[in-house]
Amino acid sequence: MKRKFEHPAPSEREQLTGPRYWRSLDEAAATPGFRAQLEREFPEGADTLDGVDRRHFMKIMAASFALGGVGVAGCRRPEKFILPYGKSVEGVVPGLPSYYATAMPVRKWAVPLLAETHQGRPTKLEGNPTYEAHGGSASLAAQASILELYDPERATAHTKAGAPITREQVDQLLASIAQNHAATQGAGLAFLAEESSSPTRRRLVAALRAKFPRSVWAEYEPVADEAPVAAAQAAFGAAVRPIYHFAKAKRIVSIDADFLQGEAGSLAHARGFSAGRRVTKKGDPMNRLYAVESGLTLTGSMADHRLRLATSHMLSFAARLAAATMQGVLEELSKHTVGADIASPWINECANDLLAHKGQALVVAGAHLPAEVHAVVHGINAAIGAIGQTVEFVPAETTPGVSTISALATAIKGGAVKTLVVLGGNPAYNAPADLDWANLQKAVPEVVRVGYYVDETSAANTPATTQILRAHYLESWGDARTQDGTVVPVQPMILPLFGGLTDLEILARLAGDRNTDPYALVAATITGLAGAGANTEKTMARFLHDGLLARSAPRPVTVRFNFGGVKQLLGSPKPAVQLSAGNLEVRFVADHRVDDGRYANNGWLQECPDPITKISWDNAILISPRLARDLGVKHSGSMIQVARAEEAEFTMGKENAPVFELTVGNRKVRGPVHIQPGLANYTVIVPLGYGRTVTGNVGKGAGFNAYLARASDGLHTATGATLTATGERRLLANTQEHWSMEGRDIIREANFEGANSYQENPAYVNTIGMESHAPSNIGKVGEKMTPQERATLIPRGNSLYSTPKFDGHHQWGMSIDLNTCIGCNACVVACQAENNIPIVGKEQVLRGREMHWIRIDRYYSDGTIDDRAMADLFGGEKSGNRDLPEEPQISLQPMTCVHCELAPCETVCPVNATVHDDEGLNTMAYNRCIGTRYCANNCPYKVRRFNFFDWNQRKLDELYLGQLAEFGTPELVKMAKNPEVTVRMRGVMEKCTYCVQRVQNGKIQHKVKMAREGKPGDVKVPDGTIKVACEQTCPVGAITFGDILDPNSAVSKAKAREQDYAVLGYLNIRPRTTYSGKLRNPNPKMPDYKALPHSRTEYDRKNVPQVHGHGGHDHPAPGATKKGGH
Amino acid sequence: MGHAPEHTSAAPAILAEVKPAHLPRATLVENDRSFSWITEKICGIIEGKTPTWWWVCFILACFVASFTVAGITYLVITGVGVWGHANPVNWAWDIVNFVFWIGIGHAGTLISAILCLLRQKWRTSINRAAEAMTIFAVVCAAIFPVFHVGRVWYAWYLFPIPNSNVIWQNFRSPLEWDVFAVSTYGTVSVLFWYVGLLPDLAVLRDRFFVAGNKVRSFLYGLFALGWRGSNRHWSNYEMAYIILAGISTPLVLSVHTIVSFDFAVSLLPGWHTTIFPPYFVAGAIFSGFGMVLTLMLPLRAIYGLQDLITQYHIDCMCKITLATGTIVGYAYGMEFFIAWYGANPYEGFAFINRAFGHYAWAYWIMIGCNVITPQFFWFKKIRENTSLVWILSIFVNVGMWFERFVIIVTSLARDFLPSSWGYYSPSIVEIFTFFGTFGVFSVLFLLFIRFLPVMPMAELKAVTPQADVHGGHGHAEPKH
Amino acid sequence: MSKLFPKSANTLPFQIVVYLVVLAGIATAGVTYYMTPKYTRVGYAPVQPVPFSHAKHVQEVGLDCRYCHSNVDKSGHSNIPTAQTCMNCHSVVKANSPLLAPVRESAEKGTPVPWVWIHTTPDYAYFNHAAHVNRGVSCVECHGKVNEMDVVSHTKPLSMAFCIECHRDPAARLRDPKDVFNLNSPRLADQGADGAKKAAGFVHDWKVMPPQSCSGCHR
Amino acid sequence: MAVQPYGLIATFKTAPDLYHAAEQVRDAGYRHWDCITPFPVHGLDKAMGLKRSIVPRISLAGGITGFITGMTMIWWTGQIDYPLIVGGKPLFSPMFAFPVSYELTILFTAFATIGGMLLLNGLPRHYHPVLKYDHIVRGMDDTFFIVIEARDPRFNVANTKALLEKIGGASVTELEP
Repeated sequence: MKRKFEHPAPSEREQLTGPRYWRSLDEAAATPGFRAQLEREFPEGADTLDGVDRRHFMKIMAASFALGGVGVAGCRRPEKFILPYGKSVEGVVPGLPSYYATAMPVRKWAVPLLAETHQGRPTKLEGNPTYEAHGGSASLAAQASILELYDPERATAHTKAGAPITREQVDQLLASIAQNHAATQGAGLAFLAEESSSPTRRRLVAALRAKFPRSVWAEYEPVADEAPVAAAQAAFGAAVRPIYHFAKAKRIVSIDADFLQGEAGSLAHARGFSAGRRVTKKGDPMNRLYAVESGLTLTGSMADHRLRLATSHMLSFAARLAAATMQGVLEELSKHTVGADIASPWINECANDLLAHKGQALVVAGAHLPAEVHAVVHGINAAIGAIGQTVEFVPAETTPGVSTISALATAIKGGAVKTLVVLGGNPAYNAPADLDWANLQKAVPEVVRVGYYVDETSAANTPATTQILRAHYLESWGDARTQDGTVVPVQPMILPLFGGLTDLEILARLAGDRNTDPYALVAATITGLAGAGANTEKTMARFLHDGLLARSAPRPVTVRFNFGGVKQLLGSPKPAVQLSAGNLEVRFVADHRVDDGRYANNGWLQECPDPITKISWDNAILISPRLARDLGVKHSGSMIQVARAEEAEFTMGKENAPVFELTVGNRKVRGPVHIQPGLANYTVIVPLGYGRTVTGNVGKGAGFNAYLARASDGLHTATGATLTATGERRLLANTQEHWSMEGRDIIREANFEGANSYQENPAYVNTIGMESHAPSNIGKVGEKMTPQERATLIPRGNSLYSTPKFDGHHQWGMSIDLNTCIGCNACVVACQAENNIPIVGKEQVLRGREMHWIRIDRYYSDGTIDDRAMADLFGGEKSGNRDLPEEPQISLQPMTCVHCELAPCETVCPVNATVHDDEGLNTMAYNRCIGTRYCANNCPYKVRRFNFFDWNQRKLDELYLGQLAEFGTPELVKMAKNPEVTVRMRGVMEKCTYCVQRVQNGKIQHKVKMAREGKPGDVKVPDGTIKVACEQTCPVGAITFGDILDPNSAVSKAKAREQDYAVLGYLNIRPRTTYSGKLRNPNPKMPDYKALPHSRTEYDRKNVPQVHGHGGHDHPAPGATKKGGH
Repeated sequence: MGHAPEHTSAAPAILAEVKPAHLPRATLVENDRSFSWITEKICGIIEGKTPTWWWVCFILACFVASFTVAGITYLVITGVGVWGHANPVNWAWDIVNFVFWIGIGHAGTLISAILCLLRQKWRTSINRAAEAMTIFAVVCAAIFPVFHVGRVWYAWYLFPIPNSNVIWQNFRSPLEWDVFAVSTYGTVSVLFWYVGLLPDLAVLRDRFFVAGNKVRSFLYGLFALGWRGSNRHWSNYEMAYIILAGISTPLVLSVHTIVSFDFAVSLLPGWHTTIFPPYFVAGAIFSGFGMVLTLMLPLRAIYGLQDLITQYHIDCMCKITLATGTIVGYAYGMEFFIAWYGANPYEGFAFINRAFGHYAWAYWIMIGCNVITPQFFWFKKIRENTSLVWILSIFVNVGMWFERFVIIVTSLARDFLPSSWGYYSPSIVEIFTFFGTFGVFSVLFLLFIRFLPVMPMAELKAVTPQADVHGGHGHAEPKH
Repeated sequence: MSKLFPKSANTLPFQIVVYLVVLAGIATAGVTYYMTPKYTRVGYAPVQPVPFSHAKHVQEVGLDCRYCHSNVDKSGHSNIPTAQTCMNCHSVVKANSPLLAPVRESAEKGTPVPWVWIHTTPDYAYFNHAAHVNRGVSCVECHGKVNEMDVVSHTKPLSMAFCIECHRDPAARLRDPKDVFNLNSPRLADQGADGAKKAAGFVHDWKVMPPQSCSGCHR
Repeated sequence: MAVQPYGLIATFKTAPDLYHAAEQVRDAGYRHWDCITPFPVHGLDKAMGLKRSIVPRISLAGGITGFITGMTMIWWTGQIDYPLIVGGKPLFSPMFAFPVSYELTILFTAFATIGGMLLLNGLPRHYHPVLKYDHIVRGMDDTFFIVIEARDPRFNVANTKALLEKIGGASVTELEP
């Protein structure tokens, strides 16, 4: 098939294809604009540092973007082109990824990251292991932020009054602002900025304030994630902030604090907490967590003792606890406990437990709580000897003379503001409703808005607004501090795709700084921080290589607690509000996924279900079962209640939630109501960040905007609210319809100590489930084998069939520790990013077609399940199956393909599209799959996912148009794909592959290395070199993957634990992923002590006849009497 | 059969005394109709000019059939997503309809094959139509498994064709067994049917030639393969026919057994049951006879075939329906017993959930139609009231559809992990697609009754008294 | 009816059968040709923007494969040399030959030379060069005797069957690691009497166990 | 035309008539003769002295071929050509190979049976002298014929005609080839 070659000019060829971005075009390098851009971004000169080297490389990289478009020629295959670099690039090997350190700034802290780039295209973010506090883990938001970089709906141009303007005009504008206000020392010049921990920004702001002393610098964050310094100021007389060491804490009391997920430094906290939580062998200690909450947070879900209490009563609680732990404060504090009735035994026993662990206990209070509570908590920590042990204090960095948004608002009202610079944020959307910011902003003659998206704020008063494109952090030079104050670099992985600017550049320009190159700005700061006489080049090289500046964290200071200050702060006592259905308390919380709304247009986050409610693409007004009963929110169950009643009404499998109107003061919002077990009876939880009006198609129309009900006087909590039914309904995309484990042996739990506890029988998991009273699946022969032999010989047990051997060099396996998993969802999105998993949109999630390869199952249990499914036939309304738990215990379980050795899915595939390989992987050949979906039916874990539509090629709102819909993926979205993983088409099945691409590449790299070192026979990959995506990002190290042929590998050790078990093991499918049973560590002295975990009680009621009189005669488990129960 | 040779050598005179009417079995062709009457009657249907009602039905049927065509086209250009499927219910109406239609098909083969083996002569009047029904039902059934796959253009992966990927099929998969079972079933049914048609095609060939319609005569002739009623042919022919009947019987049993394996071989509670094969086969016969009644009774009325499809036939079919219906009922009960006796909580829940869970409505419809309805056939009064029989037969069809729905959907909707429990509801597309298949079936059936003899003339003649060489001429002059 | 069917009609069935057989034969042949390895793009030899002759560079100049394809033993991709690499010599040799214009342009502007892609696998199949060339699989096994080609052409089918063939019996095709880039070298197995033994030894010592199930190539 | 006729054909009204006539033709020792009936007349084979059909043997052969084909195909594809570990099941086992082999058995039996039947009957044969007989139409309907072919050694227009009339055959006619 020879054919005449006519050299198609790339540009022409590209014109034919749809929307594209010049960064991704090979010919772009030639365009003068691009050259100019390069010159501006990267002045010639320091070409030796690796950072700069890479810029140099990126310059050529731009010219090498992938292969040319698809030519028309070719009878069977299209003619494709290979476009090599023009100039060789140091350190870049096409086909091998490169890793660079950077960091994602979040408010006053940052997540240090490693970015994986393929020929200059960042595709995956992972935690930077150099930063011990995080140990290489990354948060949900950090994992998902890569998608934001490639969001086709991000702002793509600087605009004035909506019309695009050039970079030159932007520069002129900034210069003019600087000039115009120079004379008046900045009077009439005002800034509204996001919080930031960037030392460089700090430096620039100082310079700016020095230049414009009369300007206003206000900072605003809609939600708080750090303890107020005022409290420390009162308690210690010093501006300090706490640094917690959860690893050292054996007893923890959380007062409405979600330190595992919601608050600053949560990654470090989770890591520390899990260290104290993990129990690998008998004799290991285990920490105990007391949680006092109004809502149900992830932290609360991990609690051993949980007290449901309205947020507005937290001060009373803190006071009571303080009174029980501190000396001579009783009469003073008892004044502040009026009105709230809290069971004394609970507090006293809790206090005793703390005092019994002096120096090993810790009390934390939620960032949203008033300074009074924090002050008291500081006192308690002092009393229980926590200070200096489990909590240390470092000087808090406070920007001098920083103003608030309310103050700024007054200034604007007074007409004092001529020019307003809004640095990031989105005040028009999330400012307190009483400020009416959108209109306020209109009153300002000149507004310069720096933003990443075109949003509500940029939409307000367009004529006077200049929207300056803000660069994504993966496009920017910058720096930040982690929660413990360590300085980390923010370095670009790719040139600004649309020529955005960083805050630093803008501030520098306004400050009239001559050198506005952000790299130079950062370099200057870092060299400064590194101390006198530091060599800039060397410092930066090290800084960028390590991804952090060693020893840059502030040293802890010693503090002395002084009750007097606290007393002053507390002032005159106010009795706690009495709450009722007519006087509700509202908690405004940052959403688990979209935070305060900043990530609203991120599809991965939107589709990721909330870890507790399991609702995706929406927020809901969460109410307690008690309040639901008062409001008459009911829903029909099944004919007779064969299973526990659903927590919501499901029509056609879709949660059909009633819409209620929430009235706070004189403000009203409407939102769907979702019943949430475990809430304080009369507290209503309202997640913020939804109901965006101006943003991309992803964020628009998702949820309702709770900011509209939020005023300055009640930013976090408000009382006196009411809920009234509207009669409307809204469908919620709930990914988990059923909340109860139905007394099944799926998650096996035991108490840490006491009767039937882990201490008594570390192998308690084997006393639960069908296996416990049935002959062993692997037979006597198998029982005698070592785990290694079992993994290769696959004993047939009592089966008729003999099973083939697995003769691979490795045998892969995984172990998941249910005891440490906190359900943060980071693994879900990490997997999505690594494996090119598409999002499907609300409409499809409603139908149950979400594609996540790993999901986190959340079960509630309260021990009151019916022992007989038919109870209603006799028990009628009395059936425990009819009501929802008010005090649930939560059990979380990450569930993904467990790679069964005797995989049921394989047996039924007619075309051999899913088979086993010799290393125990349950493989999936997409190109062989014809999509009978039989495998998915036969999978007992229901972890297989089917491409019902062409998710990747069609717009989510045009799925049903079929061929009529526009075909193809936007260039920008393509750039986010992992080149090592096939992008699946419509009609094929997919599922977790144990990150086969990482396994294979790991093996190959090792073989290549060994072959070069002359040890070609050594083909075994050392343990730990291959990490799967979910394992890699898990903050609590709950997931372990590796070679189970090697008895010393981490995974073999994990599987060797006595509490290791296989979910549904009785099916004899022999999953390669096994779980470590969950432990609870309740205090026997506590009033709410339970001798058995609820889920275990439910299991016994269902399966062990002797537990109740009449014996579950639906399905008695005979052996259970002997071994099943106790 | 027949008499011993030494009798035959005896003088006809003696035989003249014998009256076949005295034979203690019901006459299958009543009123002593003659051979030519049968020929006239049956060929008449084809030769007479097309009745208006036929055109009306035909056009209507085509319209209905177009729903399937449209539904399938939309499905293929868009994706399986247009159906209501989702995790955890990855099979629903598609497989329900497949099993439903296959089940219906089985009666046809059974009637003609098993009854033929058992020398049940009453089959002769219905077997042709029954076989046709089988074939058309299989056509309708085949639509679903073929188009329910995600990438139908790769469906050829299901057949062992050598290709550049050197990869073969997984013969452990019941679905692969299905491929062979259903295609074999289709092929053998068609052959069986065609062999039966041979002599009658010859008749039509000749009659149309005499009538001067060369074209149709040629067409019928082409397929008659030059049949000339030679007795040397008849002897091979009869032998072949009996053998085909012989193999069709185990075939039909195996086909539905294998269909039931699709479920029995899996490990899902509610599917993983050893009782399935017999239970499915019984169900198939049950639904099949239901459908035969549904189709034959109107046909009988329209064409006035009361003399050929006698009350005796209807009676037999009602009794079989009653028997199989009761077997099915027993299976339902047994499932519950085993679920309880097996003491597997997952299994136990699956069945209680079936009866009282979210899909209870479907379950009780099933019980009502499949267990209660046939019990009416205990009463002769009801068996004799054709219109009532017809209505009941429709209930049977509905009930059997729901049986498959209950088995497939309820088991999938709530299986092992409560976290993945769900609820399935069909989309308008699959409802229309299913609805359309009745059109497809009707179109084919209408064409059949218009262009092919609805009853095997040769066989009918063979069972008339005067066909008996030892007393046939005892009937002096059969009236015309 | 025989008045309808002439005597000749009796041969009709036989004829039909014959025709069917012939037809089926043709169809099968076509399908086989289209679906079996033989018909991939064997023989595909497009004209390249620069008429680069491997024969000249390898046989006359004596370059090693890795001079240009410098990452073939490090990375999964075997890289096409950058214009800069070409210019190492061609800034002196044939410094201003019109044929080399695209290379010179590329070298100074940074715009790539659009070489036409010849040897390729489908997007869902992941072939890794490093894994092969470092473990005794020579270039020639998949690319043919490129060292003798003036115009590179596609000589092996590179279909799944082709890959599997070798993965099932690596011993028959392995070379001594130092011969991997010498396209004229003999396979171990072909080296006389003890060749087979050598090959077997290699497979054993190097623990050569090429994957034969999906995960090897499909991800 | 004075060509040798194909044979003689005689008409009979009822099945019994034919039956007895056939017995006599048989006894007369003719071999190349045949009865034309609209339906299979029971006992006529015996009356004509026909041997039992050999179709069953052909069917049996077909069945065996089918079963072996199935088993071999599954064994070869699964165990020899491309062994893959599927659900931890053996590479080959007669158990899971049975259903498919079973179906193939039946399929091949059916083909063999029908093929054999047509072969033995020499069908398809659209042209046949008998079919040229004007009244043959009735033969498919309600009349019976006996045809004695000219190639029979005992055939002799006169005698054979006589025999046919003797045994009650009406309107005895010569059939042109």
